[in-house]
Amino acid sequence: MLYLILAIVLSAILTFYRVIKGPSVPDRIAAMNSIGVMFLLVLVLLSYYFERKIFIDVALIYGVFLFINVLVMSKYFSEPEKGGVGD
Amino acid sequence: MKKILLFLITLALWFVFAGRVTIEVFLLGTIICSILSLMFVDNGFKLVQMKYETKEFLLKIYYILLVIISFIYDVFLSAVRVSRHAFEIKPSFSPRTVRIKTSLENTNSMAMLINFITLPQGTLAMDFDNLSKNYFIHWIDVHSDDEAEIKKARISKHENLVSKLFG
Amino acid sequence: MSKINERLKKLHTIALVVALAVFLLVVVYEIHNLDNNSKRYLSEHYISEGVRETGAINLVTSVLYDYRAFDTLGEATVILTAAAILSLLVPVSKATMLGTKFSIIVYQTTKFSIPFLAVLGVHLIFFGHLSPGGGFVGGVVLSIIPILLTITYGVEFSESKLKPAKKKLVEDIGAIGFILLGLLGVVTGSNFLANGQANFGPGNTGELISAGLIPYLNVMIGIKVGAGLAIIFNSLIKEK
Amino acid sequence: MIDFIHSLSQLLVYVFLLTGIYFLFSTALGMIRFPDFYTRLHAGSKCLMAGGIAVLMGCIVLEGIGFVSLKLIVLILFLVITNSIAIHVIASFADNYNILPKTIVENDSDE
Repeated sequence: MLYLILAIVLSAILTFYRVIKGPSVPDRIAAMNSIGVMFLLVLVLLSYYFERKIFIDVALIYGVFLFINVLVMSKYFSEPEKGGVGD
Repeated sequence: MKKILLFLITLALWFVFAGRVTIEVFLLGTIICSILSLMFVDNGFKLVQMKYETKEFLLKIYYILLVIISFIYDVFLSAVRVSRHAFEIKPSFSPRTVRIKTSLENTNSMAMLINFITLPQGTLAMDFDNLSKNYFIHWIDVHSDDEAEIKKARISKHENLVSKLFG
Repeated sequence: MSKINERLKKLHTIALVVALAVFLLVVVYEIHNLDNNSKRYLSEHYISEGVRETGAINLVTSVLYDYRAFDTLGEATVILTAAAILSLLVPVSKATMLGTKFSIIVYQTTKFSIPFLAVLGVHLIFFGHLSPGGGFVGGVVLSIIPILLTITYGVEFSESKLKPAKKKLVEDIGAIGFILLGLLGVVTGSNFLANGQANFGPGNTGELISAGLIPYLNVMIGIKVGAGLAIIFNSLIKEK
Repeated sequence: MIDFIHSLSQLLVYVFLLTGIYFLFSTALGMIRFPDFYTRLHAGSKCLMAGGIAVLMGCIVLEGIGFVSLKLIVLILFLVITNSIAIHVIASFADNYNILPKTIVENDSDE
C-alpha cells in the first residue's frame, strides 16, 4: 500500500513541473487542479494505511475547497470582457 | 412534490455523512433537512424543470443506473486512448475545433450534456453560446471530415440519452 | 552593472528562503523535543484525561471549546471586528466584478449543488465533537454558499438573496449566544465557560447528544464564522 | 469458498488500484509532454478522472458494504460532477485569454 501512495505522490511531483514552467496561467491552473485531485486520492488511501476512516471526511471537504479554488482563480485572473458589463 | 424529493435526498445524504442510524440522528436530520428544503427549494430547484412528474422520475432509477455504468465505461475507454498518446515516443495528434448545435431546450439537460462531452470520448467542451445554442468542441483525434461526421453522430446519441432523463 | 544587481537580488532571495527554512527546522525541533519533561505534562493530561473529562471524542474540539474556550472567544471576536470594520470601510454599494461571465452550465451546477453543500456544512457543525470538523470548518463550508452565489451571479444577486443586515444579525446572535452559554458556567458556581468542571451532563461518550455544552458552542461559532466570512468576502469583492 | 471470494476481492482491489495509478502516471506524463494547452487539458480531464474513479472503486471493494463505502460513492459522484465543470471553466477561461489551439477551426454550424 505504501508503494502505491508513493507512486501517486511521484506523479504529483512530476505534474508540478508544469506549474513551474507553464507558459500561461491556464496551464498552471489545470496542473494545480490535477495535483489537488491526486492528493485527495492520497488522503483516501492514507485512511487505509493508517486505518483511520476519518480522513475520508477530510478528503470530501478538500474536494469542495478545490472546486471553489478553481472557480475563483479562473474568475480572478481573466481579463474583463470587451463590451460586457463595464463599470 | 419537489420539496419532498429534496427532503428525501438531503436526509439520505445526512445519514451517509453521519455514518450511524439512531433516533437522535434521525430527529435532528428531519428538523434540519426540512428547514433546508424549505429554504432552498425555490433557490436550488427553480430552474430544474423535469419533463416527468417526480413519481415517474423515481421509477426511472434503474435507467439512471444504466446510464451511469455506461458513462464510467466510456470514461475508461477514452482514458486508455489518451494515455496511449502519452506513452508514445513521438505523439501524433490531429486535433481540430468543431461547432455543434444542440436541440435541447432545457437548461438543466444542457448542463448534464457537458459531463457527457467532457469526460467520455476524445472531446473537450470549450465554450457555450447561449443565444444560438452552440457548443464549441475540441477534438483530440480526428483525421478527416468524414470522421468528424461520424463522431458528431455519437454526440447526438448522448444527446438523446440526456433528453430522455430530463426532457 | 544592472546584471550583477539582478543576480545579487536573486541570491538575496534564495539566501532568505534558506535562512527561513533553517530557522523553522530549529523551531520545529525545539517544539518536538519531547525529552524535556517540563513541556509535556499538560499535553499528556489532555490526551489521557480529555475524553473522560469532557466527553468529546475529537480531541481538538475538547481543547478548543473546553480547556481553552476563552481563546476561542478571542478568535471569534477577531472575525467579528474584521467584518464590522470592513463593512464600515468599504461603503461602495454597487460594483461590478472583474472577469468573464460564466456560461449557463456553471449557473446550473451551482444551483444544483447548493443544498448539498448546506447539508455538508451543517453536518460538520453538529458532529464537531465526534468527527473531524467543528465550528470553524463548518462555518467556512457554510460561507461557501454566498461566496459561490457572488462568484457566479454577482454581488447584487447574492445580496438580494441574503441581505447583509440579516447576515449581521446572525453573526451577532452567534457572538451573544457564545457569551450567554459561557455565563451558564458562572450561574452554576464555577468559572466562565466551564464545561467539564461544572458537570453539564457529559452523557455517554460517542453519542450525538453528549459532551455537555460543546455542541451548542459549536453551533454558535459555526453560524458566527459563516456569516462573518460571507460579509468579509462580499465587502472585499466590491472594487471600483 | 469464502476463502476463494476473499482472495478474489483482494485481487480485484489490486487490479483497480494499479489501473488507477497507471492512469494517474499517464496524466503526469501527458501534462509534461503534450505540445498544446488544450491537449494537455485532455490528459488532465479524462486520464485524471479515470484514475480517480479506479482508485476509489478499489477502496470500495476493499471496504465492503457499509457507511464508509457509501461515503466513497458520494465522493465519486461529487468528483465527476465537479471536475468536469472545473475543466470546462478552465477551457473557457483560456478561450477568453486568447490562447489559440494549433488547429484548423471548422465553421460548419448546420442551421
